[in-house]
Amino acid sequence: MVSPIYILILSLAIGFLLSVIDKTNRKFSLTAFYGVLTFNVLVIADWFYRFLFLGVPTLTINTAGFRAPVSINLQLGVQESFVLLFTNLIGLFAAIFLYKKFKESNISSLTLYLILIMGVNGLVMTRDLFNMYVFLEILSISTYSLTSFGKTGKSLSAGFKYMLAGVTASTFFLLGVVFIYYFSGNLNIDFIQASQFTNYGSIALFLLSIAIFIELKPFPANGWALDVYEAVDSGIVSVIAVVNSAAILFLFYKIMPILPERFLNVFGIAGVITFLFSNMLALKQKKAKRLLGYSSIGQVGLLVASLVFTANAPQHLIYLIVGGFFINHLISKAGLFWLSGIVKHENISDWNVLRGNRSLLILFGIFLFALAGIPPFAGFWAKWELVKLLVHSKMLFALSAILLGSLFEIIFLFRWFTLTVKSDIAATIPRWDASKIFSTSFLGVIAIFFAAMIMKVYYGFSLIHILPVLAVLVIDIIDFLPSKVKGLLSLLAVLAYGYYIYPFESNIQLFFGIIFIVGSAVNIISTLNRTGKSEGFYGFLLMMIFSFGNLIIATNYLEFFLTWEFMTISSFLLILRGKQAQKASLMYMIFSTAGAYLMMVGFAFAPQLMGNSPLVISLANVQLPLISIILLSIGFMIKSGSLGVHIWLPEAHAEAEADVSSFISAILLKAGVFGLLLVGISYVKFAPSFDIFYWVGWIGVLTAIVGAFLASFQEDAKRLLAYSSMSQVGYIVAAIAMVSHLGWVSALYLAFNHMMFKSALFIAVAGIYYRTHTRNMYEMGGLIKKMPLSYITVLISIIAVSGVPPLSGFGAKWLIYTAFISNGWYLQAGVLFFASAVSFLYLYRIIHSIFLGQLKYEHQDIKEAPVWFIIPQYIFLGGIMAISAFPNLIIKPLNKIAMHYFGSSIRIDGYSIFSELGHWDGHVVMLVTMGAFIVPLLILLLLVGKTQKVKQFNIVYAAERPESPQTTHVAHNMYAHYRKALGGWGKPRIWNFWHSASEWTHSLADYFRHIYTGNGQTYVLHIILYVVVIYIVMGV
Amino acid sequence: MDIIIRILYAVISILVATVWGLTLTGIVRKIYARVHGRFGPPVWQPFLDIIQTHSRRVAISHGYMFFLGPVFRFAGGLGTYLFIPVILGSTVFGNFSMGGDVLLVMYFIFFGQLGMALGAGEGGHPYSPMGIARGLSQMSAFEVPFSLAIISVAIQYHSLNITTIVQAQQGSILNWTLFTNPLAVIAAMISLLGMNGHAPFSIVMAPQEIPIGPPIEMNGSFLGILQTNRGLFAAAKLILFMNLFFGGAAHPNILVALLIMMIKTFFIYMFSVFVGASFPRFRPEQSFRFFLKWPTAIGILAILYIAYL
Amino acid sequence: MEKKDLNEIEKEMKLANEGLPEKERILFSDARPSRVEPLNKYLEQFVNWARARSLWLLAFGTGCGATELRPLMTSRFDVSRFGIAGRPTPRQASVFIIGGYASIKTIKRIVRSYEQMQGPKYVIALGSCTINGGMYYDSYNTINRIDYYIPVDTYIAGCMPRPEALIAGFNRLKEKIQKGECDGMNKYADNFDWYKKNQKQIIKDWNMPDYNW
Amino acid sequence: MKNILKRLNEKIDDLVVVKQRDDLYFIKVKREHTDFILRYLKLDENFKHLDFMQAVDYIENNQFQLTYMLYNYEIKINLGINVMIDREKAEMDSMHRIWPHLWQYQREIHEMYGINFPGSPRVDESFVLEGWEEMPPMRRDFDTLEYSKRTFYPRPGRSTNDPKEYMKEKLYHDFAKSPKIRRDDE
Repeated sequence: MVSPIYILILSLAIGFLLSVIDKTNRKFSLTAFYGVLTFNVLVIADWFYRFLFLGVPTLTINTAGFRAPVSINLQLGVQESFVLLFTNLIGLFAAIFLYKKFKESNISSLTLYLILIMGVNGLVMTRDLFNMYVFLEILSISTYSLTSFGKTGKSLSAGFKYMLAGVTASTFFLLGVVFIYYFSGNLNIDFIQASQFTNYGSIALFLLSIAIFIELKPFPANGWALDVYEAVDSGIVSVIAVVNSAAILFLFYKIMPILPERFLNVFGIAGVITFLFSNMLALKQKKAKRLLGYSSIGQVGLLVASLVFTANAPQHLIYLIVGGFFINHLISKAGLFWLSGIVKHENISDWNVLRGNRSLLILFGIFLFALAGIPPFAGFWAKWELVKLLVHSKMLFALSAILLGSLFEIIFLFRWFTLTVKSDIAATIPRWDASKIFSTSFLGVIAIFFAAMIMKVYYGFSLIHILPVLAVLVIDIIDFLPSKVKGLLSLLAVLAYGYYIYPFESNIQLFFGIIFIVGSAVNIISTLNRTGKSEGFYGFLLMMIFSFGNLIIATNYLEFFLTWEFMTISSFLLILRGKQAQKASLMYMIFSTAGAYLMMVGFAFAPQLMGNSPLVISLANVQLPLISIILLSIGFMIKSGSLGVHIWLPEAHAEAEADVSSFISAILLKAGVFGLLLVGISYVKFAPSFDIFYWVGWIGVLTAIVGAFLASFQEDAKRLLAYSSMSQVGYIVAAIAMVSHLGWVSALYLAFNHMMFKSALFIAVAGIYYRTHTRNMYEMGGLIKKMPLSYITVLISIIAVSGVPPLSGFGAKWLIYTAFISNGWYLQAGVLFFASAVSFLYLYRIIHSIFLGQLKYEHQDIKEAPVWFIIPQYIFLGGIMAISAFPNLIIKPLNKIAMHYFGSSIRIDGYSIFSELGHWDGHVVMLVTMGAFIVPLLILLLLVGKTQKVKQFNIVYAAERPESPQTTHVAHNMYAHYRKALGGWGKPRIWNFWHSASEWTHSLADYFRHIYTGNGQTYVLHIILYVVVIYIVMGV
Repeated sequence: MDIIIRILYAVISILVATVWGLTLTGIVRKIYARVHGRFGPPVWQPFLDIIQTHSRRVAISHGYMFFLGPVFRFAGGLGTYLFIPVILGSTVFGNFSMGGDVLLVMYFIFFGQLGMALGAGEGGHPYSPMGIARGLSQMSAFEVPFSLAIISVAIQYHSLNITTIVQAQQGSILNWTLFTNPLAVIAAMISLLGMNGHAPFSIVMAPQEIPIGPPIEMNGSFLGILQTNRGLFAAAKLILFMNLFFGGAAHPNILVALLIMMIKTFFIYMFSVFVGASFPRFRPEQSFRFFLKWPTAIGILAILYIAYL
Repeated sequence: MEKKDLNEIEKEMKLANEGLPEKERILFSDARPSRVEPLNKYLEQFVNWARARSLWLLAFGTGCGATELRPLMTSRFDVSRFGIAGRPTPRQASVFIIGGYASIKTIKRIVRSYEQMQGPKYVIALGSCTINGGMYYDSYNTINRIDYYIPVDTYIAGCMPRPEALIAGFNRLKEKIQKGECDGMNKYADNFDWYKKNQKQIIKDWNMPDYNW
Repeated sequence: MKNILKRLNEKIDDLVVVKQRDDLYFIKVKREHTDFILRYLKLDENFKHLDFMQAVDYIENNQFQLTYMLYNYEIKINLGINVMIDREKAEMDSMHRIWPHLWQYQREIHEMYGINFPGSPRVDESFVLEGWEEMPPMRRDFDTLEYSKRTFYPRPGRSTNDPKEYMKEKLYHDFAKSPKIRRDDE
């Protein structure tokens, strides 16, 4: 039990002694230096442990033997020790990080460093305003000096700018202190009350608080800080960005109680503005350290805002939100700055050198995900709770600004991430430095530790909800195994998982369980074709599949949302594995995140759930408010690729690896459908006065038609299928939006059917891609002779898609049109008819361009797709055939599911199904079709006489014989005439919209960036003006 | 036993329809010739052509799908026909209409088209996919007014069941959909022009530009099957239109009912024949645009008129 | 022993397709045309009756005589009343009208198109040029006798023969078909090597398979 | 036109001009001047259009005559440029750089007369005669009748009449006496 005062004393003493010690040997001085830092950490850790677990009361240290307010006193409580523990830890590890530099540099830098640490400790503990000023000055002076540690021209000028800004701020601070003393006669914050300040007096508080706030680098008066971040050595800058900021932030926290509320609100809003704009400006940034600088400033702004906004919240929430953001910022920012020191490349696209070192890459991922607020890291939970809090206190503008800022953050962080993982390595690979890697990895461990603590201790999640993350860890451990073994293990794991969650409480869960788990299990078979190790693949795959499963058993909003985020991140990582997937995956991530934020707000608006049953059941008795329905619907529709927000979909499908696409299309899109159905379940009983689902229905219908047209104009087989999925999911969305018995039966029927045929199609295309190495359909052709099995798959599947009887697709069409017409959605039904007629265009295109027509020279010796692709295809085909011949197999259970919510509108009599409008007997249709097929076949066989089999070029021609298979195969731009007929309707308007939205945002960011001139005087002017503006806004 | 009788009935029904369909084609050729100022081939020429094509000694086959293509096409024609009740209340000509309603018939039309498109595609001749691409595109366009008309009729009679729809039109000639819901009938009749592929919508076969289009490689018996199907399929389509819009064929005496059927289908067919004989051909994109403009607007009006007025 | 013979026969039945480059040979069928016997007597008579009444012309104008086919189709002479109709693809046509002089370049196309027609198939040679070269008998690129290259069923002399003469020719062809005398397809298959020899003698750049199926 | 010819005369020596009609002139130039003259006429004298190119076999002089027929849209005059080249060493410079479509004519002439045009694109590909192996057929020393007899299996029994005599004898021996048929437009 060492008194924390020794931290100050020892740091100061050793700091000054260092130059003497150094005279003997650098080794001694280094030992002393690190000794002190370690000592600090140990002392604080000891205190923190005592406060937290032993319940030791807050420690107050009076100096000079007097009690406060006469003397200056220091205070060390839970909060102080928490902040100090981490600042000191970062300080220590930053020092370790800088070990090499410290070994060689001038001894004064070690001294300065110790003094800086001392300043931080003092600043956090002291309760006296003037003492604060002193520590602030100590901190600032040591920082100015350390800033020029690198001794480059840039860092010197940055240090000078810092000094200018710091001096300006401290002038205000000192003035504030003087005035406060004048009004309250006291300098100890524990003895100052806001009530002591009259109208005039509040100017004293204003000067004090604005000085601290300026030190927190609010937008736009923060140009000096950015230059510092960019110019200074990465070890030092991590201390400045993290340790200094933490101390000053705590300073702000300390004086918060004496500030009037209107001050706080303005500061909170200024914090939000800082967060929003810093992240926006970062969009255009290419230099890693400057980008991190923008991000730190933004994060500090968010911290200030959350400090202010959580003021009235329960204690544990404050700890979670502020503490979560704090830890998140501390760890990820320090980690990333250190990584920038390891990487030694300025430009973010050169960070791909990290791919040379797997553990560093993982660390990079951890820090980046943590910073982006991706679960399970602390930032996610803080954001979730903050959103809830803001929604409850109706601060919607602040909320939307924070979410928009977070979205910008996601964009630049993930652009960085995808560039790192995907771009071509051009830069030189640096030497990996052990001391630096040690420090950085330590932070990674802390991040994971906190994530685990929050999940397990704070929320008490059961193992099943952590399972997705565990899967990644486990597979990561056994990643040395060949991929076939891992694939089989994954298959077993999925089956076991399915068995574990099997006894569902409702049939609808069972239904989606079959789609998610059984569908995934069959799809996994196709991944068994992988050779080599496929490092990391199965981990994320399992994470995604377990997330699907967890979605259906989630019992509250948080579980659902957490799982949703797991699903998003894992699918993002899977898509990213594709060869050219950088842009595609980034787009996917941006849209998914935007959707997730909307959902987050939507859930926050939703009323609390009672009981412990799955959402599908409990939501039936909950009235969701209109805003919540709208936000949730949009969120889920983004995931299912509805019109307007669909542009991520084709890219992601096309660029993902061949065997991943089938998961995305067949199963991932159904998650969106499932979500929409959840909203629908509440909608059944509590439809809002404004019929929002009517419009959702229109969107679904338009998605169907636009998707079908877009699919018809694709050259790339996977893009074609992707747009086809979009179109089909459009049908499903529209059918769900009907909120009627038949509508839901048809939606579920279609969802099931789509899962089967789209899996089969994507796997078939994967097999073809495996053999031909191309996705362009016009480069194939005539493969029916070489790949008959794949051909049969595609044939059966496209018949099932198109809705031609007797296969299962017709059932979907029949149900859906009957539902639409009996529901009174006539025009929508007309549009759907159009969509289904247009779907023939792309279906014929894919089968003709790939399998029919002319076989190319290079494919003359091609073989059938590997057996691992064939097996799952035929399992799905079996499913399609079964429900085609015996539609009762599926219609009956679906009827029962839908009857939970509505009265049944169909009558099933034997194999016949009667609706109020018409009837359909799948069995008779099947038999008649068989008869109608066999009889002409027999006639033909009887009459045909001698049949001569000929080859591909034996086609009729007179003048010139076919030149080459390439020129004879009609496949490229097959529907040019239709495009011509569509005229202006054929333009990619939605793509253009998002493209220009992105362009505008970036241009705006670029425009705002110009306020940072790089001139110190301008920066000071900014500060002064900022103070004036804040002064006016506050109306002091 | 029941099944055998049913099959027997189906065979009779199919034979009647096929013969009638082929005769209609013969009549149409004759009329075309007369419009041109020629004598024209005899009415039974289609039958001779079918015998001739079937009597070719060698048939060229490009592969299994090519072989099955005409079979698919004919099966599509047969199926379409078999799910339409030809004569109200008749067991012989009731066909297998318990299999489904008008939606089934509409989608069964695609069965043959898709199968034929696949078979022709395997032929490997560039003109086949060109013709098919045109055909599918045109189909997607004329399907729009047609489906709107069907929806309108479904709203009107609150049924998709063909028998019910025919039943509702009995009694007086004024009960025909033609008079109760004229807008839907106009929309549907215009799309019939596209369905029949006569000028101005003969862009699929277009002998001058893409010689005969999809079936360019079809020969011998394959072609024979296609020709037979053309007769049956024409009959099926006309009977569908007759049932939906022109009161169907109903009479206690089955022969009279058949006669009614023949007269009605003849006049329905003549509509598209006369339009075809007097117009030149559209270009593909003109054709699609046409269908997506006026007939679609009429179809929407038909729905609005029936549903909301 | 016998097995080997069979293999040899099978090999002989294959065409060499030597005119084609090596890599293109897989794209063309190498089957040899073979004789197909008519059906039994009455059935053959019946189908011949139908064949004679449903003559499908190949719409391929090989020479100046093709101009005479236009008036045949239109209202003045209207051959459709005899069941004669044009067909745009050789696969479906049964009558090939050689429209006058045939140059070397054209005979190549004639042979191709003829071979692509499915039997039974008939050839009407129209105009003097097809009989003995007509006024071009001494040209360096007009062949004199079409029947050395493909079997001909009916000749129509004249330069040019009038449409009436053509109709007479069609009637002659019809009679012959009904009598079962038109068996050009089998004649071609039987004398395949002779025809091929003649064809190859004048068609020097033989860049097509030996039989265009 | 006179001015043009005058200007041309200034450019090269011994220009031979033949006036066929008011709008049709021929000039004879030497082979080595051809390129210059054609360029000059096209660029400076506005003979922008090349109608055709043709060859004539003057076997008596042991020469080929090549004719480039130009046209001027402004003064509406055709101008033929005749170039005589040696028959034994039948070769001419390719002019396809002046008018790109000349390559096609040169290809035809190459095939039919065996005149070589070094540098002309695709000049060796067969144009009309696919796979011709004999002497180029338009050379006058090529005996087409002999070739036809040798190659095309002439049908025996062919007889030839002098058309004028034959017609007189067969059809119109009293043509002069026959009543004149009036036509509508007379």
